[in-house]
Amino acid sequence: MSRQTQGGSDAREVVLAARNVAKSYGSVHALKGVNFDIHRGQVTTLFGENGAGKSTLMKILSGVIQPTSGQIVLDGRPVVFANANEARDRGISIIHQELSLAPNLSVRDNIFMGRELRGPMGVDFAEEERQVRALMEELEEEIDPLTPVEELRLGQQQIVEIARALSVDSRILIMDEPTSALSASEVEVLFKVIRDLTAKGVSIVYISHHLEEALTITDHAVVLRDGTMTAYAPRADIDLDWIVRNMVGENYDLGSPPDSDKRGVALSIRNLSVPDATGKDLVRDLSLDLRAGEIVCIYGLMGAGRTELLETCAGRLRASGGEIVLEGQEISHLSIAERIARGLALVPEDRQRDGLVQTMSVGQNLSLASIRNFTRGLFTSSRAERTLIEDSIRSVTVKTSGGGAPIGSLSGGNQQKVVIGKMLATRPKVIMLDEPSRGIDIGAKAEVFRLLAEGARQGLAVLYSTSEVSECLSIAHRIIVMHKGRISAEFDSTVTKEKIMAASGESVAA
Amino acid sequence: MSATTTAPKQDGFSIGRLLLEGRAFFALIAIIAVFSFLSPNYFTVSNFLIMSSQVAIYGILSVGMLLVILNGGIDLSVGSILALCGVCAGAMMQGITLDWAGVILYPPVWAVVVLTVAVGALVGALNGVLIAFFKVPPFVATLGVMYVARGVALLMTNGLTYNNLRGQEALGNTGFNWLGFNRLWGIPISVIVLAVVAVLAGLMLSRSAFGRWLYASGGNERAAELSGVPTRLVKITVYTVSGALAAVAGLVLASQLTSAGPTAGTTYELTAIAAVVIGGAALTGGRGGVRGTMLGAFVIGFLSAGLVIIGVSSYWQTVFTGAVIVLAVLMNSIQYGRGGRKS
Amino acid sequence: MSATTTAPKQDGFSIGRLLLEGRAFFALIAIIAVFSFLSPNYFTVSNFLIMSSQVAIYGILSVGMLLVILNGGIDLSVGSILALCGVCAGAMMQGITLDWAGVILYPPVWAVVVLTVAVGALVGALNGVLIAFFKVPPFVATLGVMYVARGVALLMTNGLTYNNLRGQEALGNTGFNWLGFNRLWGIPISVIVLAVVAVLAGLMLSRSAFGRWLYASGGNERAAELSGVPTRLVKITVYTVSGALAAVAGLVLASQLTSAGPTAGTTYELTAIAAVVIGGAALTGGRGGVRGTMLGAFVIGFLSAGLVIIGVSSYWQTVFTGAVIVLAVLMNSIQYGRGGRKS
Amino acid sequence: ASAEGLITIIVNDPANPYWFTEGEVAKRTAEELGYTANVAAHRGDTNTESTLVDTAITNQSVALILDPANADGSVGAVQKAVDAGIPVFLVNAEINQEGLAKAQLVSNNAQGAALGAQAWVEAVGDAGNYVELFGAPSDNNAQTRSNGFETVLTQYPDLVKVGQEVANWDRTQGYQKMQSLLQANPDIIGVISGNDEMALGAIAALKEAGKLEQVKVGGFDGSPDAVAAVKAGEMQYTVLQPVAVFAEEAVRQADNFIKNGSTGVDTEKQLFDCILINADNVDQMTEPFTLAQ
Ligand SMILES: Nc1ncnc2c1ncn2[C@@H]1O[C@H](COP(=O)(O)OP(=O)(O)OP(=O)(O)O)[C@@H](O)[C@H]1O
Ligand SMILES: Nc1ncnc2c1ncn2[C@@H]1O[C@H](COP(=O)(O)OP(=O)(O)OP(=O)(O)O)[C@@H](O)[C@H]1O
Ligand SMILES: O[C@@H]1[C@H](O)[C@H](O)CO[C@H]1O
Ligand SMILES: [Mg+2]
Ligand SMILES: [Mg+2]
Repeated sequence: MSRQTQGGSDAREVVLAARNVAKSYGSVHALKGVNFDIHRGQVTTLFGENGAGKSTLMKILSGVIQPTSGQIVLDGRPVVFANANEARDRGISIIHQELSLAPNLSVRDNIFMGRELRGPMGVDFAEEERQVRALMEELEEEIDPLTPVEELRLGQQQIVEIARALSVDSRILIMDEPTSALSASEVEVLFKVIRDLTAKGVSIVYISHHLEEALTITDHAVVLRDGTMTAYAPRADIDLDWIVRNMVGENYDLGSPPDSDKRGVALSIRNLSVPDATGKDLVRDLSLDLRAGEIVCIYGLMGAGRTELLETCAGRLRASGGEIVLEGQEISHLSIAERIARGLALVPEDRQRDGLVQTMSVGQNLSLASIRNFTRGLFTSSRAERTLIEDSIRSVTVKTSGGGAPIGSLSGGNQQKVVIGKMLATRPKVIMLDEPSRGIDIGAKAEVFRLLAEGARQGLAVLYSTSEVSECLSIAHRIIVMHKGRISAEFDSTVTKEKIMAASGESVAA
Repeated sequence: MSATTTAPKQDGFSIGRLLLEGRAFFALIAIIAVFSFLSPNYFTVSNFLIMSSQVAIYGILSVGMLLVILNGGIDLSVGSILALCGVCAGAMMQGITLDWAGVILYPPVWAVVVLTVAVGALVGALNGVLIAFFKVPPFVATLGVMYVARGVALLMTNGLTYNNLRGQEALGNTGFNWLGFNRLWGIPISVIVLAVVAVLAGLMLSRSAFGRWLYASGGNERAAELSGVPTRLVKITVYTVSGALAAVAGLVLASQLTSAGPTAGTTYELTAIAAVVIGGAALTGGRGGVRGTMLGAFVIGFLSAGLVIIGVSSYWQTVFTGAVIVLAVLMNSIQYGRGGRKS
Repeated sequence: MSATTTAPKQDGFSIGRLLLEGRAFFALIAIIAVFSFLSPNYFTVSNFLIMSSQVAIYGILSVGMLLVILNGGIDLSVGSILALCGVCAGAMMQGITLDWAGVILYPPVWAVVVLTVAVGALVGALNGVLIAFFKVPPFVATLGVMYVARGVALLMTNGLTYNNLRGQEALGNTGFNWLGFNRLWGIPISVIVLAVVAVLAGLMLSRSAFGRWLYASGGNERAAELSGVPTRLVKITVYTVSGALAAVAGLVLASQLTSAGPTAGTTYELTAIAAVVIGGAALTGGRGGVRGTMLGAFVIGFLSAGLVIIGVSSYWQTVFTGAVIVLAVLMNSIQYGRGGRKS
Repeated sequence: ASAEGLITIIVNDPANPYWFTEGEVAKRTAEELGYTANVAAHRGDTNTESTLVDTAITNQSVALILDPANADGSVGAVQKAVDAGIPVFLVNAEINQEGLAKAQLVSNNAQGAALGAQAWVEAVGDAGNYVELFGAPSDNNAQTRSNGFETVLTQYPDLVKVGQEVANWDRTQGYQKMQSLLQANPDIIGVISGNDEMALGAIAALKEAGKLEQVKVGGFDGSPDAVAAVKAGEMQYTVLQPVAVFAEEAVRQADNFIKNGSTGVDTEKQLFDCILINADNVDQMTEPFTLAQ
């Protein structure tokens, strides 16, 4: 899968560079004087923890924001970009970390919005559509250019985002976590496209928390830590260890299945089916038992139906058939709140959309699901609440100035810990986590898994989903693979990556 | 969006906190200072009490509006509900004719009050159901109910006004004008009603689980729902409370005027919304507080009363009202809106 | 939220497309059917033309409102701008006295029209600047401007109505009543103005880059901005256009009445919003189209005219208007809102 | 003799020339008599009216000239002023309670309506279909005038009222209601209107429909625009309400009361007869609402 770097490529010419770039948001110093080079026709990978400043640096290089101090040098000459348009006109384009699509518009309109192809009769829709079709072919996706983006699943939306950047024909292409929602085969296609581009002399900057994946494509690696560059090396000199060491200062592993005594069945899913809006089953006749103290991982490709399964158990979606039994009691008719009260908690997939209340503080987010625990009569007890918040912050180790801090001030990983802490505070018997590691750095990931293992040791039943095989082979006692709404295989913790991927219907090519 | 109380902070009154409410507070001080300078009759206890009793109507409506806005909604129907409830109260004071029994019932005043508030709550609940269950956008649902409630009020009275609300000793239904005319410890009852409503709403927002649910579902409804917040119940409740408070405002107004007409309260919804927004709440939901809203209501009330007292033409009053609304919110945006992240 | 045109699809008229516009279309058919059944005078060419010329005022306002709503905003000031512009036109028709030169200028009608539209655009641009640059929420900014514009209109005329808008042959400023009175090919000019405005807006939305920018920034402003869409320009433009169209509506109304008063257009903003929403646009922005909005405007206009024709009391008219607003939108929610994922 | 103190004048909505004149004349008279005067407007809202009365009290007004918003709904506001020791003089509209105000000076609406209806029959003829535009139902004047029209017109059995619409004293509403009424009843020969604004709206609609020849319109108020329309032959007549007269008279009675403790007039309710304005005497209008005798 990996590719040999051409000898002496380091000497290749630098097309775009940051010189002593610093960026502050009030008292937050996101970048503290960074130097960063982009080489012609090569892939430069940027590693770093959540909040290290990766996205900030990329936004500066692509003109989205302006640095507080320092310089950007393009082709050896200092430049100032007033906005993203100016950078784009100079051949720099960016795929943003957060999806930035208009859900109400079609794929075509999203790809060409802001830089319409004009014809004699206004916008030349036909030509735009033709170009989109060509792009989709190149990306090996069957997406119709006229489909509204909101009808696409997350991964396809990310493809659209990539297609938009590719459609610009830029010399420098920045990709900030382009694959967080892509399947392994889609990632493969993307890498092929990247290689074609570099061969044509296009320079790529690539950011990902999937370290192994990123290693396969990189020519140079740069590590950012706390807003400064801590390491730089060409492909030949780096390995996983090197990245992790430079990123977080020590070596992390994702843990191993905890020795917990597995007691009775905590959650039992029997013959569950979940339809989508059109009546098609997304989860089909699925059965699964989860015991107290047990950790089960659900692996699957995008669209396998994991989210539907977990959200149905939590009570957000309605099943069309089957039973959900919590500690011997059927709970299908209960509301979300009642299920939480009985000990079933879900940490949702999209923490911004479903996990956090952005207008509330860290503490209020942490206590939101367990208000009943500190309500005395009509009123809440602020002392009891404070105790609960402080306990939670300590037990899930949220890095924050205190419970009163705005939730937006936390890094992604710490926000994720707040969502987990919120659900743990309800003292659940079963906790379900939908892709708990998405978008968080290796250190945070390790801490999340440590937390789950700790819970299991104390008798908590844990069910989590993931799209990364390496995360299956960490703390889980059992690994379930889902494919098209059904369980296609079940393994114990000694299974190999290849077997898991094969069961998921994923091509393990390359 | 704003720097005001975004959520249940720990309680207690402090000057610092008041200063945080910022612009609304300073606007109020400025208004009082300017008018006191311009007219000797402005800065008197009696005038402040009178002005406050005028503010009471808008203030009571704004508290309900605040709850709705915290929930991310809007309630255009409060002015109409106010009129409808006033008219209902008026009709009950005239006696309810039961044709089949051949009698006329004269409910005592307390029953009239309870029934009227129930009517308001019911209409509010209708808003809530349309919005929470039938997913009609709040603007549309309450716009429709605004027309319907107004039309029903007009139909009930055939466009006329009920004048005789004093009741009769013999019928045991006197006392209706107590709300509008009496004073306790020298303070008009309407002001006391406003204070009670504001304190209860404040406590509810800052101390109760429901208050927390409200802020959470206004801030991010999906996240609130997944955290076990009964978001539909919250929604229906806020519209119901808003309707009930509109009924209370309708009762206070009818009592102050000793008459109830079907065209009362026209465009009051806009004044109530303006008060809430001047008070620092965000129309997107999840941010705002009772103290700010009260300040907003007093800013509007004291401004318009002051303009009348110094004898400014009613046209200029219209201009000033608009300018103050924009300026108060503008000051906020300039202070906090720039630079920071957008929510 | 809706199944209507969400974005610039390829053009062309089709029955299928119309059916997609769903409820507004069926509501219109139902209204026409019911009233034609109830009154022999309803289903006549002349009545349709008259009703259409009444719809023209609201329709022109709704097109501007649609643009604003597509952008995720709201414009409460259109009714006041309509009045202000009518009054400005009236003032110009009376002659502009230049004191320093000691002369009275009588601009020709075309100049009056141009200047009036410019005034409307300017007030609209003020909304836009407040919203785009000073980050005042649209509801608040346009609420403030609504009061200010109304106040200025009252001040300009001292409350009175300009009655003499015909101009004089001798002064070369005749022709103002052409807009309101004449017909081309038997069709009232006001209806033709509406058609032209609607077609232009439709083309702009479906064919031009600006149209796509508008849908994009209404759908996801941040994404649009990152893609190089000049979102502020878009914002200012839609409010400016809305103001200009309010001026056009003001001219048409003044011409129809051959008089211009400062209280014209009160609450028309609500009617315009209702038309847009009945037409399937989402108040959250990014969804809706001109065809739907036109259907919405016709639903409201044909309904209220029908109620007058069959002689229903004006109170029932109010009730029906509200009910139709809610029902039309409700049908939509029931049809599409349930079951599917929430966005 | 010069006097002191503030007279507060509260009118309905100065956007109608009728009320505008009412306020202006009262103010001018008060100032001539040496008072200071404020004109405020309640725009038909009893709550605003009550607020304005509060202000009059706060400002220690020596008298209140009020055009009440609502025959029933304004009683409370008047009571409040009286309780505060301010003499109240009502103009134009009445309240349904006697013994509160020192005086109620209103046009003789019944007489005026009868006058108008007779002129209307002369202009329109005594057979055919007609429609009526009705003012704001909250204003007693609307019903009084309608009754007055009715009393006269029902004497002509061949005159048939085929429609009646509320147009709230407003020109735009008069225009739109008229358009629809015309559709429903294309054969009408006359429109009788409760005031001039609605009549002017109806005239615009008729002109647009090309039916101004066929359909005759009568107004009520004697407002400047209506006077112009009578001059132009578009309106058959209007009934002049002597608003300028009674607005002035109200202030003079207030002045009397302040100085001598009595208005100088025996009755509380004082009716001022209306005058018919038609093509014959329209040229004698000297200023708004004033006819040279
Ligand atoms: N607009 C902003 N206002 C205030 N602080 C900000 C802003 N944008 C970023 N930050 C802060 O700057 C720091 C760097 O953020 P950045 O998004 O660049 O991190 P990152 O390395 O991309 O992290 P991740 O891996 O989670 O994407 C963080 O502490 C973040 O909270
Ligand atoms: N908004 C949507 N509208 C219609 N269908 C959807 C939507 N989101 C997902 N689907 C469909 O539902 C099925 C299951 O998707 P879902 O996202 O739940 O799977 P998953 O296994 O959780 O994958 P992931 O969460 O990684 O995307 C897929 O076929 C997908 O296309
Ligand atoms: O008497 C007046 C006038 O007719 C005016 O035009 C409307 O209001 C009535 O009270
Ligand atoms: Mg980032
Ligand atoms: Mg998923």
